[in-house]
Amino acid sequence: MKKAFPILGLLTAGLLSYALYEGLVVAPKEQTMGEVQRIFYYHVPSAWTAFLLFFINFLASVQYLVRRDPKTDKIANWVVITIGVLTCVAPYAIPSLVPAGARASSIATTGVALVGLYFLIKKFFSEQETDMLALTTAEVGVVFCTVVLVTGPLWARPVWGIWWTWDVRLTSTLVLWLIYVSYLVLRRFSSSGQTPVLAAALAVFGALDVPLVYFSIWFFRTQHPQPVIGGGGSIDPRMLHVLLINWLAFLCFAFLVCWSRYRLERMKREVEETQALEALLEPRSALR
Amino acid sequence: MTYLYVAYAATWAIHIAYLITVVRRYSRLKQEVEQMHKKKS
Amino acid sequence: MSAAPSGITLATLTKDLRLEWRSKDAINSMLFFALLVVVVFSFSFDPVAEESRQIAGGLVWVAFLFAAVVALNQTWARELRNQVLDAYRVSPAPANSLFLAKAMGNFLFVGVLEALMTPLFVVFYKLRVLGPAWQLLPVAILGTWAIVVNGTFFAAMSLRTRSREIMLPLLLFPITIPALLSMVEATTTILVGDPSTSAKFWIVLLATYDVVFTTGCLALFETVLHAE
Amino acid sequence: MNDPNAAHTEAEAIIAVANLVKQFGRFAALRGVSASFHASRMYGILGDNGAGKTTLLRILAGLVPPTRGEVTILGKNNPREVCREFGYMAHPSLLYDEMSGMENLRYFACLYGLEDARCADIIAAVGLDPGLQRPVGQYSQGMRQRMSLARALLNDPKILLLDEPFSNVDIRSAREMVKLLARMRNGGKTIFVVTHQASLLDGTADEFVWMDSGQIINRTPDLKFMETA
Repeated sequence: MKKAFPILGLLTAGLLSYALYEGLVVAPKEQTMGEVQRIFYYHVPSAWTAFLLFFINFLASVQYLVRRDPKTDKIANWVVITIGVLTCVAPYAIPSLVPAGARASSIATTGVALVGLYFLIKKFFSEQETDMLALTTAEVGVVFCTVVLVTGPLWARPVWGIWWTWDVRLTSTLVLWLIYVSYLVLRRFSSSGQTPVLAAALAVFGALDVPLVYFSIWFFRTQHPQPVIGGGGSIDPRMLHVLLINWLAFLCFAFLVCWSRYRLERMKREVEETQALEALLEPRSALR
Repeated sequence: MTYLYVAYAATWAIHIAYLITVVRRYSRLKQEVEQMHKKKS
Repeated sequence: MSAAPSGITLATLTKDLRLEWRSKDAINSMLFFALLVVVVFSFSFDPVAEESRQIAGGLVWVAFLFAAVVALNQTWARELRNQVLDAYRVSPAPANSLFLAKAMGNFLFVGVLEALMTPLFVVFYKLRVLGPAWQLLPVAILGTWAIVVNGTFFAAMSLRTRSREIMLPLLLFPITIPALLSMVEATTTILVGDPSTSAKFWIVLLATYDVVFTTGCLALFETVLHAE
Repeated sequence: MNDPNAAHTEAEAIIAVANLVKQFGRFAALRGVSASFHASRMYGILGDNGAGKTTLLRILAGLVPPTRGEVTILGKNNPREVCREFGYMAHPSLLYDEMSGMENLRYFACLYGLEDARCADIIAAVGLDPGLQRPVGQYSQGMRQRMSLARALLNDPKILLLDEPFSNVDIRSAREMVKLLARMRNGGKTIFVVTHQASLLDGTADEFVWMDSGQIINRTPDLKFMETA
């Protein structure tokens, strides 16, 4: 097992450099924005990775809260399954639900994928481990979010001459960043023995907040239109190809970072566990 | 063009900074484990 | 046979109001604080009439938010003074009754603060509502509840942390951003009275926000209350 | 830790704890406590500061989850399920200072779904005047302890968990409280009294549980053990 890490590391490094090469050289130059548009190949994959990590954090937190009691655990399983079925059926049954530019099948597949992710986490992570997973994905997610919030303005500056635009996606990412930083602050400052429970509750609240954040800023934008980062609408297939390569590279990189951070967390808890056991055995003569 | 390189550099600066903190926490933990073993043996 | 949960909520609420009415120290200091917030805001933003209508919505709600946070920090103060919370936790009374009573108590408390601050804002900023004024009521009620329900929940959560006073705003503000945005936008739309846009969307969003987070609070409060 | 054989086994143990451990970080408050307690019996829990007495009480009351170990009370292994049968008294008074004793008890009676008449009887039982209008904040420490005891006795609980009920109480009223508790014990209640004034319970309590640095070191029917310690 230990050997796998360096190999994967090398593979990811290779993939990343290949993706960088693609982004810098192979991808066609964007007519209006020119070379600067290539930041797109780092900005968007980082954002997608961050959102995926936060979603995993949400799933892990829900599981931590739900698996404490077998009854709620079963209910949650059924709720997740129904959500999965709904995301499959709804886009076909009610076509109006499908937003412009998205195909019903893509919504269905993402629905199934996310439900699959829930049961994947359930299988591979014990109850205590979901808490470690939640902490890891939150921390690494915040790092990726910081990258997005740094590269965003760096892209807006040359194109629109302003550092910050209240663009829907960028602002939602900022709010998401604030929520998960407050999550990490809560974990650091909590003095209760049950920090994971508090953190899981806040994570669920944070995740409930995301759609509301998105819709409120989306409507806010329609009333005060401002330039949109990355331009919506259709995208040149070759660009999409490079984008997906970059995303794959970043996903592997994120996986490695999460894995090492997870191992660090597990080691930290094992050390704490042994120290606690030692404290348990040696008599507290000091107090006498 | 420079903004492009600044953006790439910034991205990796952030990632590497984070990895450094992880590695430093890892080594501090390793030392603690060694001390515990030394104290026990 | 413990009393009906609603009975307990009512009893807790009346107990809180009676204690508040008897000592009145919290309400007086809070009213004075609200007055200070309004005056300070009025000094720092002293616009001409037309401009004031544009930013008044934002000013009013940010001022309410600060007054609410200081009030919310006091929610559990009385329960902590003699660890009375433990007496409640040992009793068979459901945790949600306590939560609803505290949330409603806070709602009234913050409502009183807003009732004092609003006329002052109108006076200082010479505000006249051009749009449909009656819509301000649902915005105020839904908005205050949005701040208060999450505030009471996070105040209970921050009981378990070291630096309690600073923890509440850190937890509350990021989560409240969509509600705050809705409140500010709705109020501004109503004040400006621009016929093209309407505050309906924001009111619907606020209502959804309230429903989502009230259910979230009721589902998770028991776990957080007992998370010692 | 041998569990000294409880002489009288006619009543089946209503409370049983098995290798209970509670750790706050590295500090081990309880280091593996195993014991069983029977109905209608008064237990004096003695020990120095930091012996884990209060932690044990709070775990029994369901206020604090144990790090490890099992707690079985009245057949249920989660204290929260039998919280109706608990009377809990702690160092702080667990009463609102601005309200009078009667108002406090009336509020807590509502939590348990009891009528107000019950409050007056209980206040009288602990030797206080139900009609006293003064807020609890202005009571003397002894009176506040007795009102807190009244709050703990309010719902006629099967199990009483009292954390130093006699601290700052004058000897005469402390003895009265012990007599009251003895009557309750004879009425079938199980009473745990954590105290530093063990002499008050001498001759009344059925058993003394000696705790030291997180463990039960001995259980004796009387205070003889004290001289040898």
